[in-house]
Amino acid sequence: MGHPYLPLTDQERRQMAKVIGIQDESELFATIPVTIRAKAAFDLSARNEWEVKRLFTRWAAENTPVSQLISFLGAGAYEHAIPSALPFLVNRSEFLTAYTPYQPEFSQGLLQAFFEYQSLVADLTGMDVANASMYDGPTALAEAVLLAHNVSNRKEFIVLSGLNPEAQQVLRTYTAHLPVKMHFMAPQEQEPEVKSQLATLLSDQTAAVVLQYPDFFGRLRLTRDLLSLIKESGALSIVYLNDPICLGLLEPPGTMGADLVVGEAQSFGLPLSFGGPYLGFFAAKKDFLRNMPGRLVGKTTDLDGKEGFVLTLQTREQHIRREKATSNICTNQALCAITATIYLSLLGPTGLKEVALSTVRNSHYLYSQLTRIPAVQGLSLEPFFHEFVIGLPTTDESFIPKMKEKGFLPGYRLPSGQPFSTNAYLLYTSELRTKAEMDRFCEEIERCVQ
Amino acid sequence: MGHPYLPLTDQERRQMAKVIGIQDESELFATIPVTIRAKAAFDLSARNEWEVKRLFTRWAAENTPVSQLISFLGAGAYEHAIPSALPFLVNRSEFLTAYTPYQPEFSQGLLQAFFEYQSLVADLTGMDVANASMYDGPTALAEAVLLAHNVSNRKEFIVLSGLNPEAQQVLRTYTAHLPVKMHFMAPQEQEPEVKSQLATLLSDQTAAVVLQYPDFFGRLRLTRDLLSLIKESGALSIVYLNDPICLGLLEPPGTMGADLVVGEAQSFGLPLSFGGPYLGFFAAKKDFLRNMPGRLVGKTTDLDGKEGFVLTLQTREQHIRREKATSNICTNQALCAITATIYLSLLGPTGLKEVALSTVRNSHYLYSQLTRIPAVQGLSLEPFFHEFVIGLPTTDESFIPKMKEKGFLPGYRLPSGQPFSTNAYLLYTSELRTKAEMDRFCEEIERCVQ
Amino acid sequence: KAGPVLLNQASVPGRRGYLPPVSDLTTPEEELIPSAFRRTAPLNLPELSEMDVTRHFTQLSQRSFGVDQGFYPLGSCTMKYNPKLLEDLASLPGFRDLHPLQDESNVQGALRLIYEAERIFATITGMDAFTLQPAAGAHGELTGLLIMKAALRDRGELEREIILIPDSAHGTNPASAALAGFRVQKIPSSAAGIIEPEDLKPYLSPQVAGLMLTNPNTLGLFEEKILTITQMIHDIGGQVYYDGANLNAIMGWARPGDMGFDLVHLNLHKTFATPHGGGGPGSGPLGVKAHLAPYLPVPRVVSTPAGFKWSYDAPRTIGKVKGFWGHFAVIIKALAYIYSLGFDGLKQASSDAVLAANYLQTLLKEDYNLPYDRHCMHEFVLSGLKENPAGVRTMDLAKSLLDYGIHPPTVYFPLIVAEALMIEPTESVTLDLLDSFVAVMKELAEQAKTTPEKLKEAPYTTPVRRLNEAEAARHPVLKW
Amino acid sequence: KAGPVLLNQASVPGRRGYLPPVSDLTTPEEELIPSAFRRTAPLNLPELSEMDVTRHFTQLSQRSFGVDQGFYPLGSCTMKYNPKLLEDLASLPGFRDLHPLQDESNVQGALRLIYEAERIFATITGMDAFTLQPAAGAHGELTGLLIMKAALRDRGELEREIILIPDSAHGTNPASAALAGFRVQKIPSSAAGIIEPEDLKPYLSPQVAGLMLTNPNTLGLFEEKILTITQMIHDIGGQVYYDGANLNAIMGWARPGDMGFDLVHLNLHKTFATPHGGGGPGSGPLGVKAHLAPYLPVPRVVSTPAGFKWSYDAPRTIGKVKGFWGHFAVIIKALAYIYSLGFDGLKQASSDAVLAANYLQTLLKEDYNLPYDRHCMHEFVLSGLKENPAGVRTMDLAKSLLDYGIHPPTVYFPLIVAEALMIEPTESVTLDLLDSFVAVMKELAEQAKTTPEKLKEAPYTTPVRRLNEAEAARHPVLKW
Repeated sequence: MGHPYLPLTDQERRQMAKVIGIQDESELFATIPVTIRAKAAFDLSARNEWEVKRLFTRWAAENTPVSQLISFLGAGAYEHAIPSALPFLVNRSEFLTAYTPYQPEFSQGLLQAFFEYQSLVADLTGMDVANASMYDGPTALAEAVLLAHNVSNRKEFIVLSGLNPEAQQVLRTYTAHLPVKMHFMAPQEQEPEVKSQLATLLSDQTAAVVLQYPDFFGRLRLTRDLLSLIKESGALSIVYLNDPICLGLLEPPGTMGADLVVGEAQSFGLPLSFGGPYLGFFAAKKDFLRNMPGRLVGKTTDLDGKEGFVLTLQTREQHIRREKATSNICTNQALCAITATIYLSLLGPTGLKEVALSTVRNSHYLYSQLTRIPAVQGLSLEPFFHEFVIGLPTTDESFIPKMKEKGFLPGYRLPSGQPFSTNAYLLYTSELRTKAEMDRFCEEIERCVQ
Repeated sequence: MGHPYLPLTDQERRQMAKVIGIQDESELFATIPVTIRAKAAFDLSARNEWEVKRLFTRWAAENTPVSQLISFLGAGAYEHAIPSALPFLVNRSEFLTAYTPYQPEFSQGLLQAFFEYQSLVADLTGMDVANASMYDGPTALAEAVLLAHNVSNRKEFIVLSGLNPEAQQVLRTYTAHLPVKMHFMAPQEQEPEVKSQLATLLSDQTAAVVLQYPDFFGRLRLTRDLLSLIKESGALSIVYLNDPICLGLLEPPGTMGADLVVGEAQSFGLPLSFGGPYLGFFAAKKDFLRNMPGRLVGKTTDLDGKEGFVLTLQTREQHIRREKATSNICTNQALCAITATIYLSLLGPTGLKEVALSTVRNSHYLYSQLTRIPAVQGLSLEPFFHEFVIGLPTTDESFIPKMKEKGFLPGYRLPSGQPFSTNAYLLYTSELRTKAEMDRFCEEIERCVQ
Repeated sequence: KAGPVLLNQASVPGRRGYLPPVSDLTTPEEELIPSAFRRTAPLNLPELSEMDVTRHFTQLSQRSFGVDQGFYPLGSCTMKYNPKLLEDLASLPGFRDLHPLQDESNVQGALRLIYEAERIFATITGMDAFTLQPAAGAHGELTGLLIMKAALRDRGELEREIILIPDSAHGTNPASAALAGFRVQKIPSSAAGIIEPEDLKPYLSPQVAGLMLTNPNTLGLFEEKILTITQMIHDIGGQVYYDGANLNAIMGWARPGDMGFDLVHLNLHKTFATPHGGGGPGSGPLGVKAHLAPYLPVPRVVSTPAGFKWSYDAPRTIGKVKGFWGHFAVIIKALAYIYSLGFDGLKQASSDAVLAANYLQTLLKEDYNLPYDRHCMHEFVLSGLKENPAGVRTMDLAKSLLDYGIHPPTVYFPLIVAEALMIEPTESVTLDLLDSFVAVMKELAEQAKTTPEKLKEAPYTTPVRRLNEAEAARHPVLKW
Repeated sequence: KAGPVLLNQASVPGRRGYLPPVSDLTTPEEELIPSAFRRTAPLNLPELSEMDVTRHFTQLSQRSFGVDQGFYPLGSCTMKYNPKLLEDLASLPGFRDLHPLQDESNVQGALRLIYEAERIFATITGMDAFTLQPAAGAHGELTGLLIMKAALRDRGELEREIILIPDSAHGTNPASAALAGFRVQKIPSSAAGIIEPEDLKPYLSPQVAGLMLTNPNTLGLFEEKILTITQMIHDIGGQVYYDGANLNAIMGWARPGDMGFDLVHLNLHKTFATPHGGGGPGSGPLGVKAHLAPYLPVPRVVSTPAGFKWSYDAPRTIGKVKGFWGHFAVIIKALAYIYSLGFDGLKQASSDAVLAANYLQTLLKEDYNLPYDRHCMHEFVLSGLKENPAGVRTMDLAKSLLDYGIHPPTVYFPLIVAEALMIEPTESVTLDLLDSFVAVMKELAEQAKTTPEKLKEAPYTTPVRRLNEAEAARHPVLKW
């Protein structure tokens, strides 16, 4: 068969078989038991490129992307403007179609990009060192907890309320089989002083404390005091970020004293893509360097003394250490890390701050406008960043579909009791939202809740 | 100002001014008379990337592209499937952002691609030589006529009926000031034998005869006989192609004896783009090599005897010969020529034939189905390729908008008397059209004309 | 020529690369964020123009090498050609701009695609149910092992804490097993390079939770006794896990499900042509037989009369292994690849991959040691040079290939072969390409005899020459 | 390393690169096309897989050099950075998939864009009306000259057959004039490098149809006496044509319309950042003052209460100069560029371009002859080395620059400067880039004294070395 993805022709196949000394390719499969072979067939016709395009375009058309709506949906995945230069560069086939840079002489470009990514993440988070990427935020957090577990003799973990529920679930899955006690603090609508609450929980058995910053509900609760308190107890502090765009304005957790800073960097130029691929990042104090999961790129010199980059500290990794590796992670999110590097290079300090400030300005405006509507309950009391919670009197299941008809994605409906009563919604405002859009949204909400 | 497209910073500007020995950049504009300078200001605010995107996306949304319709519109611009690999490759920045390859050592890739393009065009058309591109089909034809004018002592040109009206108009414009007589044969709905008609027109004053193949109405009328007749008269034959896809099935004009073969190669992988940029091609017998307009790439060797490519025969060109150049063409359609080269490389002989055959199969089916409708008049009597003409009883100006509402672009409405009576439509059927689409179209037409 | 300087060195204060859209509100920062939370130190990000960024990353790309640049016979990694169609489909706005938490009514096409991908993966592998959540092959392994662990807990058999793993296995297998809380017991390969039931027997015990196997294995050999092996494990109450890294050898020819495997992961970025991206993102969907399906991560897509829905109704689920639903954009690509080839095409792809490997093996074993001399599947492992008076090492051969514009094979793996060169040409080859590779390999064999010193100092033409990896590890410099 | 073999040499019978969509009908070819018209010889097209094609053209790209690859100070060509936004906009399906003959009701956005582009070009240049039809600068010139010719015919002044063109002009000026049926009279530049009214006077006659001028001219000098010059031409009944190739020097600072020009063409691919594509497509819109507007090509976009329409109502039009409406996709890009910068940005772009040129001129004139030693505009012309004992030629300098990864300036143009090196840095520069260019140029000046032979054999590091152009022209090999 002549297929564009199968370069060999029948003539070439025959020539090759002759050199191998076989009559027919199927001889090469002779070691597969006949009974197995018989079952392998299934029904699927080849489609030409146009047919596949038509089919997938039809499926794509069955969705309504946020780009066709005015969206206030965040909750762990964030709409942002993506510069045109970004896909143009990251899709260069030398990046796109390369493997892990196991041959550094052929991969200096990739390696330098990863080195730059590590540097940017470390600088942004205020940490000493960052790895070359993790699968996503939740798995990065789970690996951070595993690291804390490995370096500590202690068995208890405290997870502050307000951790992204996706991250909570992954953390539970990753630790279910371990001899540890995970204490997930119960979220409450009106939380008492976090610090005093934590103080009562901390003990000399606490291995680490996990805190999200800003938390899942957008609240800013991470303070130097809190981190000092954790440090004093001998526990490690693990700070989780849903959206590192905030670091354009906020004090980096590292500067405040965090031991490990991990999170989700989808915001750095990655499209929403219905949830993936995204980009987990993992930054640490240098004490934990040799316990870190994932790949690390280091600077070195070549035979001629020329500067270059290599994968380094590979003795932590599975292909050398096998069952003694610090993690099983192998393939990571390399291209997503390059994407983030390009995004941050294009944005620069001013751009990143502008994006962060715009989201905060928008969210505070929208919160103030929404909470002016008598029927809307403002549930975000603490200082918040670019997400906030409101309560709506409607219990109508069709609220979100109805708002979609009007062109809006009204936010994420919080599961009841997490920690808010029914019909609490988490709203996010990206830098793309205009005042006019928000005003129209408020009018629509007002109409809707009357 | 810090703008992404203006890399210099104010600090750098100041440093540079200091080196130059000026206080302020405006000193550099001192030679411009003050009275002029005052008038140059106008009102236009900068927009950021997102704002520009939003604006242009809105304008784009005011159009209905053929990709959202079932289109039978051709008439000189043709919808075809464009392989995904094509834009991926042609948009590589080494091609996209390069200039004309004046420094061949830095441009071997471009030059090889142009050499391959020339070879493909020459092979496809059956000619000895092709240049590296022209602006589009109509201007290529005009330049072919100018070539014939330059090499001949004769002053008369005959243009057979059925030439693309765009090409006719450009030809008129390009020759209006020349001391030549252009005889445009009047198109007639039921033409008598073309050959005898032409025979009476040919004289020893005829410099060249222009014929389109297949002609604008889709008809196949070019024969060896016709070309022999022209040759016998001492005139040159210039064959114009609207859509060289047809060469996947048809005998090349060069093989039949044409002297110059020119045309429009938009079909070779270029998007419709509302009319441009497209790709003019220009192929000739080798006798006319040194009279050809446009760039030519030739093979040669370097200092070390290694094979390489260069722009050659530049003494024909304007930058050397100035007012004595064979043409004034300078910038051409280089990237479009690379596009066509990639398209033909991907399609190959089998693919090109499949596309050509599919269009012909579709057109003949649709013609037969449409002409079964009593109210529809079939006006394509001669053998036709992938375009044909039908007459509709409707004189309703809203026919096309109405059909668009139903999701169809019903073809090109021929200006009355060109040569058909009012309400004649030229229809094209691309390889994308399915039997089901055509059947639905027939039903709709039937409903519409009742 | 020197490479581009680091981003921070290229930075010039005041330069802008992108002007983002900004809020039309102007509330002062201080009113929005209490000072305790506000950043004190300036942001240390590079300041560059769009042109600077474009040239920087274009230059970095020019110092990188992918499948589009040339031959990449990297054993165990299946570096096949990545069709460009796949990129176009993944970037359709109707997929690309979809938020994972949008209401189900907004995302029916996406849910349909996931549903269809699960179905087709199950069909290809002969499994009963699939999850697309795992982000990569190793992540699929972890997911599978956590499912095994959960099933053991349910059955009250947590004393089963041993996972049997052949000595030829990928390093991720033992690492994943350890991460899931198992102990690893290594199983020796036979002299024929495969697992012999007799050799396995001594390791069977009530503590065994299961066996992880790659088939064909990393020597490129099909485990012929696979039916006996899986039966033996089942007989002692264990599960058998299929590491799908080598599935490219047998698509359409054999299915892990029919071999008796209970769990299978796929590497979409290997078998199904999604680009590797310099090391990711991958995608490692996991398939299981019906008895383990209740443990799959949530949510699952279910088809209901009212359309596709997310279902969290799975009381025995291990939970989530990743945020949201997996690498959706990668799954789009893999599914498009499968549809493009169809059954016949997939089978032909495997057949071509195996043919190409055997062709190379036949011609290269003249000059290189072939420890397991029989027909291979999609890859084979050489063990250094036959004639090697000067002790040229596999690393020297690998580095020498760079000067010919060829990406070297996998080296020093599997661990059981000395001086291993693991060669996997895939089906993305032409006869010319294979012949030119053979010619280069023969030339290197010749040079090993005549000018071995030259090989030991290679490469010569790359942007940098051999790099001091020891120094990098001893004094890690991991940021600017 | 050798480049890729030619496509036809790589071809293998039976290989496919793309399976096109095909008709679901199966009528035999013979029933559709009479045998007299059917192709007799097989199609001589290459047979390649998608991978083959991808690698071939990727390799060709790797042997090419564009603005994204590095510094490109090619005088007279304005090789500025091409923002990537522009590509995205031109490929929006609502523009890209629009047929030129669609009903006006279907294409209101496209017509609006054309209308707006004409308006903004007119504003920037100070002209009254624009056509977007010309495909490139030279085509704009031809269009303008045909308009001048048509106007002369209307006025019964066809005896005006002379076009005055300075000796420093671009080659397209005389070529276009000849093509439009004019005779060319060359005007000498003064010692100061510009046109002196006194020098122009002798050429003024009733046969003069007009004057073509680039301002700033190709020496990079602003024609200071421009108001006098245009007045002189108008006084004798002539028209003045502005060659817009050098507009990048004066955007926002001066407008050709205010200088007295009657016709202006723009090179969108120079001034407005649309990519050059290896030599095209360009776009050369032509603007005219009101008195010539009736001659512009048809159709024109007009704004009516019922929306935008095509109008052919122009009895004095010269007709069409090109199929359809111009290079629409290029126009989209240019307009987006203009909107992105706004007035202030355009003015700053010109200012930066001029500043960069003067900076280089100041530093390079230490080692190179600068025949016109005064502030330049956006470019300047050097005349070989100051100290040049071994007779190093400009071509040697150009070829030597290649080894430093820098695209050479334009050489041997304008013709009035011996050993000309025409340098145009554009605004797309950083100070670092300029300084490194100066350093290289100084190094070459030094080498010209110490190791001139080295320069004469350059380049050394490019895929091929100096090519035998004479041989190529003597025995043309133009196809495989």
